Amino acid sequence: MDNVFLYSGLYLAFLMLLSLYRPLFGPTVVDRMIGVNAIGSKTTVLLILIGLIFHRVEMFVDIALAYAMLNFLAVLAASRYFQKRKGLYDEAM
Amino acid sequence: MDIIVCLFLFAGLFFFTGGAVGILRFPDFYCRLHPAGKLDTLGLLLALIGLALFNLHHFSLGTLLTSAKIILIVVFVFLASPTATHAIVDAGVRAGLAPWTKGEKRR
Amino acid sequence: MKIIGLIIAVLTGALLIYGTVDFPGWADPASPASTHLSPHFIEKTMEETSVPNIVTAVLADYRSYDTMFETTVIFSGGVVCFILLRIFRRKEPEDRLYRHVLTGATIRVKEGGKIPPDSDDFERIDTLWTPHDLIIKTVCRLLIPFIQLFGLYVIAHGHHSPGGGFQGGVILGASIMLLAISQDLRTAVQRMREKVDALLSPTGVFIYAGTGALCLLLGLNFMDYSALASVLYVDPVTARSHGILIVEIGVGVAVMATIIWIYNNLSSAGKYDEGL
Amino acid sequence: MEKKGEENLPQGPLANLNEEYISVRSAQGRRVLFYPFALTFIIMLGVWVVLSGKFDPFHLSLGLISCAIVSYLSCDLLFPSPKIKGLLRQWARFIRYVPWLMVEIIKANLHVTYLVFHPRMMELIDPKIVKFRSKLQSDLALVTFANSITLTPGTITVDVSIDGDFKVHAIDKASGDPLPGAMEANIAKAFGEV
Repeated sequence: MDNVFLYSGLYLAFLMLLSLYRPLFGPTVVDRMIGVNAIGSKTTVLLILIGLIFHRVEMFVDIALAYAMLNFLAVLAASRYFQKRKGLYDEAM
Repeated sequence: MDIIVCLFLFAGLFFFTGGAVGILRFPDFYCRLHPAGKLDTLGLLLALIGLALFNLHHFSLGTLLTSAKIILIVVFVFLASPTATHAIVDAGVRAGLAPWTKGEKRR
Repeated sequence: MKIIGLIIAVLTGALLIYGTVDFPGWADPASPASTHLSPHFIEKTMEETSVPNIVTAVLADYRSYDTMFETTVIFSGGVVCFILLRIFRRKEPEDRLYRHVLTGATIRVKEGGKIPPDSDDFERIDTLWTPHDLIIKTVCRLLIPFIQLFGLYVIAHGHHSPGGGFQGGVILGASIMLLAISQDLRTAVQRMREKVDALLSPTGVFIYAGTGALCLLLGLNFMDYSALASVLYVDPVTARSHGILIVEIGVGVAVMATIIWIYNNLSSAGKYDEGL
Repeated sequence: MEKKGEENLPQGPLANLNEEYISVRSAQGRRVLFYPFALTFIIMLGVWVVLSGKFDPFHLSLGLISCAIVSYLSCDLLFPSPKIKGLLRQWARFIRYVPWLMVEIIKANLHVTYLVFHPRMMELIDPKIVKFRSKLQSDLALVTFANSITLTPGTITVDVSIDGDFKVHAIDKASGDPLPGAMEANIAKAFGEV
């Protein structure tokens, strides 16, 4: 089973790289936020997978929970910041 | 037992793949939110249910509580993810981002 | 002026790099740290402090002097933000905006106009414009208590899980910040007043240093928690474990209050009226 | 904050509103009421037991203290109105709503996945904004409805006004048309607003 988890984790990391396209090249700021949010939800699963590979799930569950919470807070804060203080379009435009 | 766990995990990974590809392929910001908001949430649900089941292999109170904690993450994400999606879409609307309609060039 | 700063920064960096040349090699098994210190921590932590998580024991017991000053650094960060940013005297904006809670209508009050300030029917909104978002408001309202409970759990279980004062304090602070983000800064400040922040932040540092000083008063070294055995009525090993917990609580309180303090000052540019 | 429909608006002058309208805003002269406090305490205790997993007296007493702190600080966030009659029945009804929602979510996701992997995806999708007015009354019902919309067939809630005006972004025609439909009826049943 450990191998299955290992390769699943690697595959998830690959998907995160794929999603990284949006934060890097997304035409508007909100596109970048979508990418960051998607990466965050994958990271939560990845943390639990790492915990199962190391046989220390009870530790990594706490980290995953905290990560999910802070990810949510970060997305909320970023969206609120951009809609209130900044123009939303790309900084280059 | 292992087969069920693998089934759940792979179903979750499948939906995650859909989410990642959808974020890349869809033409504009509003459409991209659909895969990001839905597919990732369901993928997380399926993958975490699979992992929580696997964690119950050596059944004891400790592993049961750990699995309950994993389910707690799922519940949290199910509350938080639509809200985060809504926050992002709200930011887009307030900025006056026009939705893509059929026949336009992709952005 | 900028050039002088650059030269100083580069010189300092060069000195620091020069200093690392004398360090033992990266992960060298023959270095003094690996031959004496680490084996002692790994083998003796459980029997000396009865804390399963070695990192916590090293952080809050063996190297507690270091951690105390880390907490102090965080506290001084809050104080610096306060001193630099806080604006006390400012003119009240001429028009104030209120929203009628039940209908959502916005009312502009000219200077001199009065609305009873303790009324539940009207809420003050910002001159810039505060979005009224039902979904975010309601969901955050439901989530905040659970986030706070999780933060307290992280502080209380620093002995067994990856956590402790710093992490738990950050999560607790984040819960109040979530309130400020989902509604607005005024609501969060009403719940956690500036005075409370400014008092809690040094209180945390004081709990930490006071525990150390109490040990000194009881006749042992500074921060040697086994001295607390006579106060807590437990054996010295358990006393060290409990001492770590007390110190963690101090760190958590200090970090929580300081983070909220910094957030309030930064997000409203020191005016405490319009949040992020 | 309590949202009130048209018929619940007070008739007299606004000054004599009673404590039914207690809002989160009024934290200044905050009273900690007994029933919300006790309910929050019980819920928090349950969550604590799941989180902690340690049952020795020391950790349990820490848990009691933590739950008391959280309940004192934020019980009015969890239960903004002091009326808690019938809350249990409402939760039971809500739990019956969840399986139906799960089935809908899985259907929705299969649909979106089909769109994502379809080679001629650009011709299939036809995004547009659907507007409608919901009959739901309470805050929680509206928010549940909005989040369910976000999670199910190709639709995302763009905006909810306090009166229940919805703006929904639908990704194609098939997913946007059936709104509000069965989901609203189910939520109305779950919150007892039929």
